[in-house]
Amino acid sequence: MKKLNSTVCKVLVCAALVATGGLCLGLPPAFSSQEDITHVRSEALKPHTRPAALFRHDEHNEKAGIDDCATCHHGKDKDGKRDMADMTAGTDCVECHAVSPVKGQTALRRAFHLQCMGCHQERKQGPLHCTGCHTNG
Amino acid sequence: MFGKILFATTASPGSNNAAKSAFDLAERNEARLYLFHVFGAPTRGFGHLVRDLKSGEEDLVDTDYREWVQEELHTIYADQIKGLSKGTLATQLAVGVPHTEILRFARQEDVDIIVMGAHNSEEDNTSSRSRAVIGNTMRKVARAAKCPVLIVNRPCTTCWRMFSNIIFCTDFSKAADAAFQFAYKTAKEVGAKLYLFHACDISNALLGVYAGQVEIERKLAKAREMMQERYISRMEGFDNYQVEIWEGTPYVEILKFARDKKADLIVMAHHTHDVHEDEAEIGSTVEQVVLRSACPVASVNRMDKVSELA
Amino acid sequence: MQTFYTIAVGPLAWFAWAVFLVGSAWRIFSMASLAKNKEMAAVAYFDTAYGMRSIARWMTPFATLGWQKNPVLTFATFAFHISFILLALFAQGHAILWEYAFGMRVWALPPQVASALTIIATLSCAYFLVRRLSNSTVRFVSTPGDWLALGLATLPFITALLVRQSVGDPLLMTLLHVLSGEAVLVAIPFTRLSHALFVPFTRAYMGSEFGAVRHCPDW
Amino acid sequence: MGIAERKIEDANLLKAVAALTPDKIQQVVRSVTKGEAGARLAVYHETCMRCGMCAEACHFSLSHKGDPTYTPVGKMEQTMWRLLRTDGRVTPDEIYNMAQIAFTECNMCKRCVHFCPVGIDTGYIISLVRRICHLLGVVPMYILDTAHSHSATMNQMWVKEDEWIDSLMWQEDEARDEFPKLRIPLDKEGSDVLYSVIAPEPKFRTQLIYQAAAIMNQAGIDWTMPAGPGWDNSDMCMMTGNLEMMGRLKRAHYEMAQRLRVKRIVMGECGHAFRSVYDTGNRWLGFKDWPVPIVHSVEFFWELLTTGKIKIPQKFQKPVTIHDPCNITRGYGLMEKLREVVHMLCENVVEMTPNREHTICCCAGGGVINCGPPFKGTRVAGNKVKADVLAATGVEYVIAPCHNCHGGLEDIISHYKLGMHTKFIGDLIFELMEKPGAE
Repeated sequence: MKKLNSTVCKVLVCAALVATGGLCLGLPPAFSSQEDITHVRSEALKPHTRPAALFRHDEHNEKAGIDDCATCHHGKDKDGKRDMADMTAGTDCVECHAVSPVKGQTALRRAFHLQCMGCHQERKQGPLHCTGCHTNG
Repeated sequence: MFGKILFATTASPGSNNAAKSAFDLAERNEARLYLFHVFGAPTRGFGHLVRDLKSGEEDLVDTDYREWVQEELHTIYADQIKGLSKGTLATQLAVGVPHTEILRFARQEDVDIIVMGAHNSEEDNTSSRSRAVIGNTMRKVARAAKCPVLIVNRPCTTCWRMFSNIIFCTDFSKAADAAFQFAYKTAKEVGAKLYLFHACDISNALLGVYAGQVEIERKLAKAREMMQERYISRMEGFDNYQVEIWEGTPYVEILKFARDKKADLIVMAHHTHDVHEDEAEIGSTVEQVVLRSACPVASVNRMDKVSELA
Repeated sequence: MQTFYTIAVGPLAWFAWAVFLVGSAWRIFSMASLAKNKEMAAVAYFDTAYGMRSIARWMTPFATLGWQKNPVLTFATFAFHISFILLALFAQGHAILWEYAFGMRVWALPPQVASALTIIATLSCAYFLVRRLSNSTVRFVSTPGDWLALGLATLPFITALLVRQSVGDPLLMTLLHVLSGEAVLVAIPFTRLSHALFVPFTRAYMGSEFGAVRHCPDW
Repeated sequence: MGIAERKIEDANLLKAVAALTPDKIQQVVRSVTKGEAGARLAVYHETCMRCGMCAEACHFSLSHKGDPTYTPVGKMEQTMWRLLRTDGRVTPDEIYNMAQIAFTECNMCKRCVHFCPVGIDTGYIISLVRRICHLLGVVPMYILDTAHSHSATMNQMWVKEDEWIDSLMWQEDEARDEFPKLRIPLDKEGSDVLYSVIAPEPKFRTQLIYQAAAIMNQAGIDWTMPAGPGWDNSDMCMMTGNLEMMGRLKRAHYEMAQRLRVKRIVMGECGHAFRSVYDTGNRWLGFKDWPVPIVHSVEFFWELLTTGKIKIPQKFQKPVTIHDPCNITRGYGLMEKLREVVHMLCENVVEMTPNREHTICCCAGGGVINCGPPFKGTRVAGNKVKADVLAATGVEYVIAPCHNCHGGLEDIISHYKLGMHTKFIGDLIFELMEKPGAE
């Protein structure tokens, strides 16, 4: 089960998006209609042991200037690597990322963390510590 | 050289090697060889009941018992006796404490040399763990004997019929002078090569300090002077000698030197400390050399018989 | 603050682990070689079987006279050490770390259990602190080194509690928790905490000495 | 409440300390802490958590409740840890205090090892402090005299060679009145058992030799006693830190046994002698195992009784209790055999608590009683807890198969008025055994 993922060899503490507090309500609705999504909560990861990770979909993407859905809803190429071209919005992440992965597959929880914290780290923007996203604020 | 030789035997394997040397010595010196055996110890005081040292039983000792023991002795040493043509043999049995009887007989016959084995215990079980130990009879005889005591522990591989190489080992102690006289006169008499050997002891530290090389070389030089002053200056008309001074653990160096020179007699003083002969414990180096040497070792404790030699 | 946090979980973490592992290896190796060339009289009689027996015995609470005669201290010691090890390896945040960094699937403690353990550990440390002040023998012999070790050992638990109860700025608290953990790692080979390295050896030596040479239990 | 308030005048300590200079002290301390000592000192100093768990172990600290300077870790703190902290830079007066602690306030009985979770050996640390004091000459006068006696006469009590042989002859004559065939064979080569004793036996407990001879004779043992130096197996030099002399003593002892080619050495009822012959002396000489096997007399009596060589027609009637000497229980695990022997000898045995390997020391061993009268007060006051334990048994006789324990217990019994008597196992066996050879 233990394999050293070659792409990320640094130790990171888990982190999540820092909510920008009450600002989000005042913004006009973004172009897409996902403003009802405010947290990342995967049913597959029950029993949940931490408050859900705060993630106001539209507000975050607008703030981070993300318009290509595939940035997060990426696909999978033939040898199982991440494929940014193929857009898979709508399919649940657990389809490809099982909770306890088979060989070569990234576990679900790890995928969430790699995706969010990885991006925050590259852009040096956004929280990296646990309570940064997992807050019940 | 040796008119009378006393060979004290236990009539057991412990004395076989000593027997060979004793008979060789007697043959070459055309000497009178006393085959001396203490066969029993009195059970109580001056009682007639005697405990046989070999069998352990107690019985009355009469003439035919003594003849039986003598006959047994002669069968053990049959071929050595056959080979004794020039020397004469006299068998002597005794009852009593071994070392007392040996010393009493030696004094009574005024023998020139005593030949003995080193100990009578079969296996040398403790030498590997701590230290090899010689027998108590030999220890007491070597201390009290008026004449040199030739101790043979292991088969003598080099001494054919002649003493050709004699090694005198010294540590320049007072006791070593008697040993020197004995070695020197024997070599002069027999025409053997005399090696004067000294081993500087560097095996243990003195007050926690091990001697440095300069210190060792200074000791070697000093030893050479002492050789000259104490021994060579006392030799008249004798040049068949060689002085050799090594450093190391004394008994190891002596044994290596003896093997190297194919020695067939090592002469050493019985002890080194300046203690009266009667109280002196046998030297630890002598003890180790006696037990490990491949040729007889003569331990000399007193000047008496040595001064009488020619 | 954010960049400081990135450094703390990044290069500083690698540095702390390196110092801990290399430092411990070096301390143990140098002590072992010192023993080999200065204590052969003791090493020659070493018997691992009796050594292990003594370690096993002393690792069971109240199984030795020492533990029985100091019950509260025994409870506090075992509570602290067990929770320290469990939390260090299987605390939920740490489990995520193992997984995030190395992809290692590590079992995680349920959060309520983790919090309970943290509280127990903190209370044990508090007891150690009180005892070090109140017990006349301990007060008489305590040195600054002991206080340093106790302080260092307590910090990670306190900061973990603060993070859990989300007291103060969460980023700052998490940062302090990370830094205190790293401080403990760095301190283990060089302060009083080095007993973590040498206790197996001293315990095994005493066990072997009492077992093999003295034929008598050492508890 | 520190050591400074309880300083005791000792002639040699005063004289030696007066001659010290801080430089000399530092030089000697360094020669031991950096020179002779090795990993054990380093790892003990570093690993001791100063947790104070050993306070419950030491009879000194139990008898001085609440005084930290009597606890094992307190003693180490006032001596070795202080020396290490100051790198030996201490005043001569402090060396006086350290010597008093090391020589008279610690029996090196190793009871604290049973309490220390980390396995710190306080006894070893105190023996290092004693080594430093020895090298500085700062040793209490009485025990130093016994050490001097060792180096001059190879025995502890200035017994001359002829006096030793005379004592044996005297005991042999006395014993032959009772056992006509009895002999104390001197230097009999090749016997099974060499019986070795400590110097106090010929000096003032000579009846023990009488009894031992009787026991050997009635059991039909092929035994001998040495005539020359090396007969004394006791070792005050081990206690004072004169390790070189300890080596000489044990070499003489072993080689005398080798020279007599005996199968086993049976030792008289002594604790520290066994420690020095069995454990510390042979290690100093580098004998990985023993040139001649060592048997303690408790083990030997057990053998005699179990093989029936000694028969006990009628057991000792009065209730007795057993005092486990540290050096043969924590030092050699003879707890069970000691109990089996005593149960074979006595009808009614009352156990002390604590006992066996958790026994409380008699406070005389480890050279403490040999420091003589000036320190008797320390010794007796330092073992009130043993007096309570003894009193709790409520019996009249306490069996202590060790010379030091006898001295120590007798002092406690008389000081705390317990009205008890100490007995050797040899006493009991001699009193109770069948004596077919007796007239």
